[in-house]
Parts: sequence; structure tokens; C-alpha cells
Amino acid sequence: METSIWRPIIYLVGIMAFAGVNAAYLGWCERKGAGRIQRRPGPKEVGPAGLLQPLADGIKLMTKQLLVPQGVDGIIFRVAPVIAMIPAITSMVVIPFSGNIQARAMELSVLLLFALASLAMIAILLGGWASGNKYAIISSARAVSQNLAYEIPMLLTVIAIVMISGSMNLRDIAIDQQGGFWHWNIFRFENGHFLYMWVGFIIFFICSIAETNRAPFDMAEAESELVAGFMTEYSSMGFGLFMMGEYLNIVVGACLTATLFLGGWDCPFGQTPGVWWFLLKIYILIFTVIWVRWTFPRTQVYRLLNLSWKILIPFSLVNVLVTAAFIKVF
Amino acid sequence: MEPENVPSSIVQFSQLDKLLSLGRANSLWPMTFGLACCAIEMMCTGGSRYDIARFGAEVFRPSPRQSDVMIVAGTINKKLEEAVKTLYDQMPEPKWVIAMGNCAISGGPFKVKENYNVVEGADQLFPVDVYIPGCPPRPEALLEGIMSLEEKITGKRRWPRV
Amino acid sequence: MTLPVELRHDETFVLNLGPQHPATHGVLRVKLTMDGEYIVHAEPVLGYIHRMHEKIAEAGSFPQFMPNTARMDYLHALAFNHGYALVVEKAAGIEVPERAEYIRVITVELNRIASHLLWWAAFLLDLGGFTPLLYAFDDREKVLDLLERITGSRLTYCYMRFGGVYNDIDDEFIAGTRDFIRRLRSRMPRLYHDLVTHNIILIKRITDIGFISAEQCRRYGATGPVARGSGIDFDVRKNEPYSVYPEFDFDVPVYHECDSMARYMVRVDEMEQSMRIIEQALDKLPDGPVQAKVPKNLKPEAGYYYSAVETARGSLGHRLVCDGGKNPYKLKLRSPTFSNLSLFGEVAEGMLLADALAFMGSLDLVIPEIDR
Amino acid sequence: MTILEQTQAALAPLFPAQEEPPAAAEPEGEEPVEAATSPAERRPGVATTEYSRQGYHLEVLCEPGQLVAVAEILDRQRFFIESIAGVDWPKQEQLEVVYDFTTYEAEPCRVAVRTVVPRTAPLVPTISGVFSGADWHERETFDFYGIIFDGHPDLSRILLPEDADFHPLLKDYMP
Repeated sequence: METSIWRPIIYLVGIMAFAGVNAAYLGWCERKGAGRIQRRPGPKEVGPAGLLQPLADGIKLMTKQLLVPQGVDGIIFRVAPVIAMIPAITSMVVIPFSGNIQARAMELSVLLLFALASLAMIAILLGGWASGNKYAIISSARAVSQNLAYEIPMLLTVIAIVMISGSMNLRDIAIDQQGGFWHWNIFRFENGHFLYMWVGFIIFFICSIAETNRAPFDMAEAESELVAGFMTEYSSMGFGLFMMGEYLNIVVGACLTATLFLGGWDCPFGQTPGVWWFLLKIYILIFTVIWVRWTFPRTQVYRLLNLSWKILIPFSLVNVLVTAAFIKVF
Repeated sequence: MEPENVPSSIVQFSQLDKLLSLGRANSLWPMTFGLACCAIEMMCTGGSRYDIARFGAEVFRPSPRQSDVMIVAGTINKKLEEAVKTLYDQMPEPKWVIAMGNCAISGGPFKVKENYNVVEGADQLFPVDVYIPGCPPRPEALLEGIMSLEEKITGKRRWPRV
Repeated sequence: MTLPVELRHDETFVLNLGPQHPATHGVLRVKLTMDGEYIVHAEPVLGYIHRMHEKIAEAGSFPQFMPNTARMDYLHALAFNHGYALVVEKAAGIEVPERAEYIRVITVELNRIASHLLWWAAFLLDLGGFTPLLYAFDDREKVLDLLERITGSRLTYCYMRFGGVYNDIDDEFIAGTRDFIRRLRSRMPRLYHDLVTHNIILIKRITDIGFISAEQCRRYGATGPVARGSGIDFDVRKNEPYSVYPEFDFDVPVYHECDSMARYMVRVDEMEQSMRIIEQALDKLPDGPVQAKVPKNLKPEAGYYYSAVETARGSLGHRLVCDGGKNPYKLKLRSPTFSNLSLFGEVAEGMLLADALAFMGSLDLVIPEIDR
Repeated sequence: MTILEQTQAALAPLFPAQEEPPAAAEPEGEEPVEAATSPAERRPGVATTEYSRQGYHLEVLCEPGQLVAVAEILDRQRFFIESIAGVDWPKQEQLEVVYDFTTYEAEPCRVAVRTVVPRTAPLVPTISGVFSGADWHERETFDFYGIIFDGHPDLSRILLPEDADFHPLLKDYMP
């Protein structure tokens, strides 16, 4: 390829811009969305419709004193927020935004994504541990048990998808679903049988909310219990990076859901597919996540774990078996 | 009110400084720190009717590390004194303090000659930037206090004074 | 839910909850000895907002203490006004005109609704639900508007006078109150019950959490919704009627589950009962003066006096000792949450941290009232 | 029999001095009201009070030594503790402790138990063994008045800072 030097640069810039804009403006969306739900305007004085609010927050966070409290593990304390941020951005590399917009179409991209997602959990663990704050340590212990529990059903549902598509390449999985919403994995027919993949979709969506530590599963930063959880000791951009990492994880989760279940960049009505359909789908999913957050109270740690170990994992196991049976037997 | 005469710093980045102060003034995150009656009015300010979110100041952070402004909403007493000082010290620079209500200004109704337990004003513990009188001040007064603080940071007032 | 685990007392650590912590609603500090997330021992530490009210009472004359009463329980300030007015009226033998009694009842009940709304909001905030807070505040603002109209302040009222009230109510207030009741009734099922009360996460979260037996209530002297959630039918308004409460037809909601959900339901039902009282009082409101003739220099006879009223948090007592002078010789306030909180340590033992905070929220603490 | 009468009957054996018929005890009950400024002159005993005027039904004056016995009787009658109040009488060189009890029953019955101790040696037995709720109330009274509750499990400052060295509600205390 002659453009080999420009291609990575363009994608690097593109992904960084996409990540940056999303990380900044999802915060704004969340605040505006919360305002909408709560019958108030939300940020609106800083710039038109409050659009400059993320900029102001960014400037403030970046120029605030970066406090490293006494008694913390200095290196890990400083590195943890970066670790939270990097995997989220790296994940974008393998996400197919449309048929021809994808930085790298790796064969095992699904696996890579899950490997990177686990790193985000390690960032929380390290951040909480290095802070040396009791609340932070409780929070990181919670985060680890939660992420462990929810990765299993998540992977199991993905296995079902992989079996249907016969590929671990996100691009192939998406291409497999082209041609209108009745081809999407969520409404999948195989050999004349309906596959009940919507069960898998619900499990996957619940897990992705839990994996990103969002309410009602925000055990790790449960404000009324653990002050600010693993972020308690982080000030300035350390905190900012954690926040951005959280939003990016939501974006990655939404991208993954859209690709695996909702046909990726496919048009629901079988018309011209394109990147805008993909963006529309992920923002609908992201809005749902925000909506859920501002509607439900927080659940309890043991209920959260029970939900995963006692309900989601058996269901996803059954899901895998049933899917296999439909594909192979019928 | 005349614009305050802020002493200039040694190294000046005039335009950048303006940008920074604009950013800071428009993103004042208060600490979740209610002491007494005034805290209820502080909560009301976050409510739908007054909506402190309009100014981007609704992000009440429970940890002092992430907050920019400490709203001392209530009475500080001798037992709490140390805790409040610690919280102030835990906040990273730049930080501001709003003394909300008479108790935080001077001890308010508890500044009596029998006073054995109440600290007579938050400014005895640390510097205070904005004083909001009232017992308790109305939510509008807190919004005005936030705007006064913005004015103090940027030198410009968001809206003309009424 | 207390899980059946064996707590290992050798690997514990101490966690300081507060004085600045989002869940303590003020400046309560709870010293928790924890084993992982299990609480081995909980000890509330009070006094972070002790403001010498009882000392100030002894220093000033009788009317001078009235503003202080509102600053103790700022959420149900009018009940504190009322309690103090009652005890002084008893001591000085002052008769209150009937209209004033009705107005007292109306305003106190309105204030009770506001207090319960705020509790509801704050409780949900403890459980991580932020949106209900704003819905409740929306309704609460309407109550504050009404009360501000006649009392002149939003939160810390100084409305009651010995022998009456400071200000008569007008037609606009009456119409506004009726409007508000209609509004709250119409919002209750959709916004409050559909969104929260019937929410499966909330039900699972607070059912069977914080079990307080009736006997425990008695040993600690718990009153108000805490006792009523444990199956004790005790409400000062019914048991020991004061003011004109006997003239109204209202129920005392009692639940026998003894858990946080029961206390939640008691408070939600109480709002409806308060609305019933207000409606009846508005219907029956007599004409007449709102302030009796009271000597300027109040000097009650020497003696011991006690009065109790029902605040949103329980039975509030004023123990007044007079020596015949113009100052209260001794005024002791029996604050309901002081007793209610004292059982926290015993109940919280063996609970998970998050459950203990849900339990603490269900006690409805107002710290300045505990510390006085 | 009403709760009031039951309680009165249960408390009567504690005060053998009052063996006169109840009719004779009645006027004596009024006495403490007038004698409030001089607690020294009061005699131990049980007396009914005028509820509409004073807000409670029964007044028990007892020696500090009788407190636990009184509390146990009230506990058996299913009373609960409402508050403990200290009162300082510097002229008489005395400190008084007023306990308020009431009941959950539908019929109102409030009992006030009063006891006096010398100001120089304020020692009162604790009733926290009988009513758990008395624990904090006693700590508060100790905090404000310096009254020592003998046998209390943890008699420490509750509202004032731990290192406070004064008892603010004593009449002669001035900061």
C-alpha cells in the first residue's frame, strides 16, 4: 500500500479526536440529560446552551493543583489514571465504524477488546490501592469482584454470537448482519428458527453497564457510601482522566453492543448503510445508559454479585447451549 | 462595587491568564459539605427551581480533592473546627471559600456572651472569599454568591447587577 | 439483610464515617469497626454541631428563645415552635384563641409534609437515586412558598407566639394550600410510587434491612416513624392530644415489618394523613383573633412543666423548670432523633456498610436537633 | 385500673413513709410545685400532678439510692425513657436530676422522677442497665453538669469535645 504512512496517522488523529470529543461532551450530555429528566435546564450559561461547559471544566481540571497526598504509592498513584484512559482509546482501533472506516480489522478483535476491558479494571484497582485511603481500598475491592463477575456472562453471550457468525472479527460479524434489521443478531433466524438472541442482548447490555461501573451498578464510586470511591484522593486531571475513561468505556461498550447485536453500520430498513447509522445506534445506547442512571437507585454489592452468578451466568450458559443446538442440530 | 484591585503576579500571561480564570470561574465545583440549616437551602439551590447547574456549579463532589469551592453552610463549633480546617487543607489550589449564612460569617445567633462552643466565623480558620448574609440565605442569595465569586475570579460580572 | 457470616474480630480496621460524609446528612460521625465490608461495631459520635441552645435559653427571656427553636430541627421548625409555645403557655396559663390553634395545626402539618418530602429525597440520595430528590424538592418549594407567605421565612420559622401566631392567614394562602394538596395527590402515584416505591431495586434494597424490634424501641425510647414502623401505635397527636388535634379525623399509619421499608411506608402514608388534617382544618377554620392578650413581661409561676408534641421525627418534649423569673430557669429539650439514633449502634452491628447507611437514612436524622 | 393507678400502686412500697391513705397524699403532691425553688425541703414520695397545668401525671421524688428500683418498676410497667434533665440549684448547693418516662399505651401517662444530690459530690446510680436509652442521656447530663452516673459503662463527653474541662450548664459557669 502506498498510503501506508498516512493511514495510521489519519486514524490516530481521528480516533483521538473521536475519543476526546466523546469524553468531554458525554459529560455535557449527561448533565443536560439529567436536567431534562429532572425538569430543569442544566448547564446553559457557559456558552450557547452550555456548550462551552466541558471546555471550562477541562481548563479548570488541567490547571488545578495535582495533589499527591502523603503516604500514597507515588508511581502507581500517578500511573493509574493513565491506565484507565489508554485501553479505552486503544479499543477504538478495532471497532468498525462502517464498512470502510476501521483502523485495523484484526481477526481476533473481540478477544482484544475484552483483554483491554480488563485493563480498565486494573486501573481502578491500582488507583484505589495506591491511594491508601480506606474508602478507596473498599471501592477497588468492590470493583474487582464486580468486573470479574460480569465479564463471564458477557463473554458467554459473545461466544454465542461468535458461533453464529463463525468469526471473531468484529468486521465480519457486522458484515454478517447486513441487509435490514431482520438480519441483525438480536432478531436472528437460523435454519428457520428464531434464536432468542434478544436474551443475550439484554444480558450483554446489563453487563456492559456493570462493567463500566455505571448506576445502578456504580458500587465502586458509590457516592453516599464510599465518598468518591477509588477516586477519593485524586484531584485535578487524575480525576479527570478517570472520568474520561469512564465515558470512553461507555462509548466502547455501546460500540460493541451495536456491532455485535444491532448490525453495526447497517441501515435498519435495508437502505444505504453508513457510519451515521452506527453513530445513531451507539448514541441511542449511550442515552439509555444515562437514562438508566438517572432513574434507578443504586443496588447492593451482594445483590449485584448474586445477579451475575445466580441469574446472568446460568442464563448465558443456557443461551450458548441453545444457540449451539439451533445451529448444529436443527 | 468597584472592581477589586488584584495584585499582579510576577510572571504574566495576560491572555492565557484570562482564559484560565474564565475556565475556573465557570466550573466551580462545590464540596458536599452541609453543616446546618443553610445546607438545606444549599440543596434547594441545586433543586429544579433555582438550578445551580445553569452555571456549571452543580457538580457537588463529596471529596475535597476534587472540589474548587467550599461552601461553609452552617455553624462551625469547637469540635468540628479541626475537621473543617483539614477539609480546607485537603482541597487543591486554586480554592475558594464561601461563608454562607450568619453563623459562618460571625457566629450569627450563637455569638452570645455565654458562647462556649461556637467558632465565631469561618474566617477565623481560613480566608473567606464571599460572605452571604442571611439566616439562612435564600437560594437566590447563594446564586448571587456564586456569581460574586465568578466576578472575583475573572474581574467581570456575568450579568449586570439589579 | 445481615448475612450469616462469622465475623473475625482479629482483622478489623476502623473507618471514620464523617463528620463530612455525604450520607450522614450533616456532621454526624460514626466510628465503625469494620471487618471487610461488615460492621463489627458502630459508635455514633455526636456534638459536631452542638450549639448551646439550652444555655442560650437560660440567658434570655421567654420570647427570646423562640427563634432558636427553629434552628434545631430546621426541617420541622414549626413543630419546635409549637412545642416551646405549648410549654410556656402551660406554665403561664395562657389561653390560645381557636383560630390560632387551627392555623397552628395547618402550618405544622404543612411543614411536616415538607419535612417528609425532604427526608424522602435525602433517603433516595443515600440509595443512589438522584432524580427523586429533585421531584420532591419541586413539591417542597410549593410548601415553602405557602409558609413563606404567612411566616416570612423559608426554613427557620419564628411564627408561633405565646397565645397565638404572628400572622393571620388569608384567602390566597387557603386557596394555595388546597391547590398544593391537589397537586401532591396527583403527583404521588406516578412520581413517587411508580418511580420509587414500587421500584424493585428499592424494595430489594431496603426490605429486611435494619430490623428494630418493638422491645428495642422501648428500651431506647424511640418514637415517631421509627417506632411506628416497628408496630408501635404511638403518636403524640393521638395518644396525648394537644392543640385541636382531637377534632380531626386521621389515622396513624403503623407497620409491623420493623424494617427500613416499614419506616419508609409510614412516612409516605403520613403525608396523606397530614393532607387530610389540613383539609379538615381548612374546612372548619373558625373566625376570630389569632393572638391572645399576653403580658409583656412573662413570668410563669415556679414549677416543673412538660409538654410533648409530635414532630416529623417523633415525640419532642420540652422540660421546663421555672423559678418565677422572666427567664426559663432550665429548659431541656427531649429531641426525638437523639433517642432514635442511640439504637443505631446496636442494630448496625453485623450489617454491611451499604445496608447500614440505608438503615441510617431510614432513621431520618437531623443532626442539629440531636446535638442542640 | 388505669396505668396511672397501677404505676402508683407499684411505686408505693418503695416509700414506706407515705403510709397514709391516698387522700392525705394528694395535697402533699401539690407541695413540690410551690417549693420548686427550694428542692431541699422536699420529701421523697409519689404524688399525682395536675396534667393540664404541668403536662405530666405522676411525680416521684426519690433518694438517689432508690433510682434503680424506681426504674425497674417503671420498666416492668412498660414505660420508656424520654429524657434526663439536670437542674442546677447553686443557692441550695444542690444538683437535681429529672427523669421523664412515658408509655406507648393509648392512655397517656407521664412520670417524672426527681432526685437531688449535693453539688460537691454529684453521684447518682446509672439506670442504663435498665433502659439502654438512658446511656446517652446520662452521658449528656454528665457532659453538661458533671453529674457522675455510678456504674455507667462509658461515662465520657458526648456533645462537647473530648478534652473539654468544664460543665457549661452549671449556673456559675461563664466562658
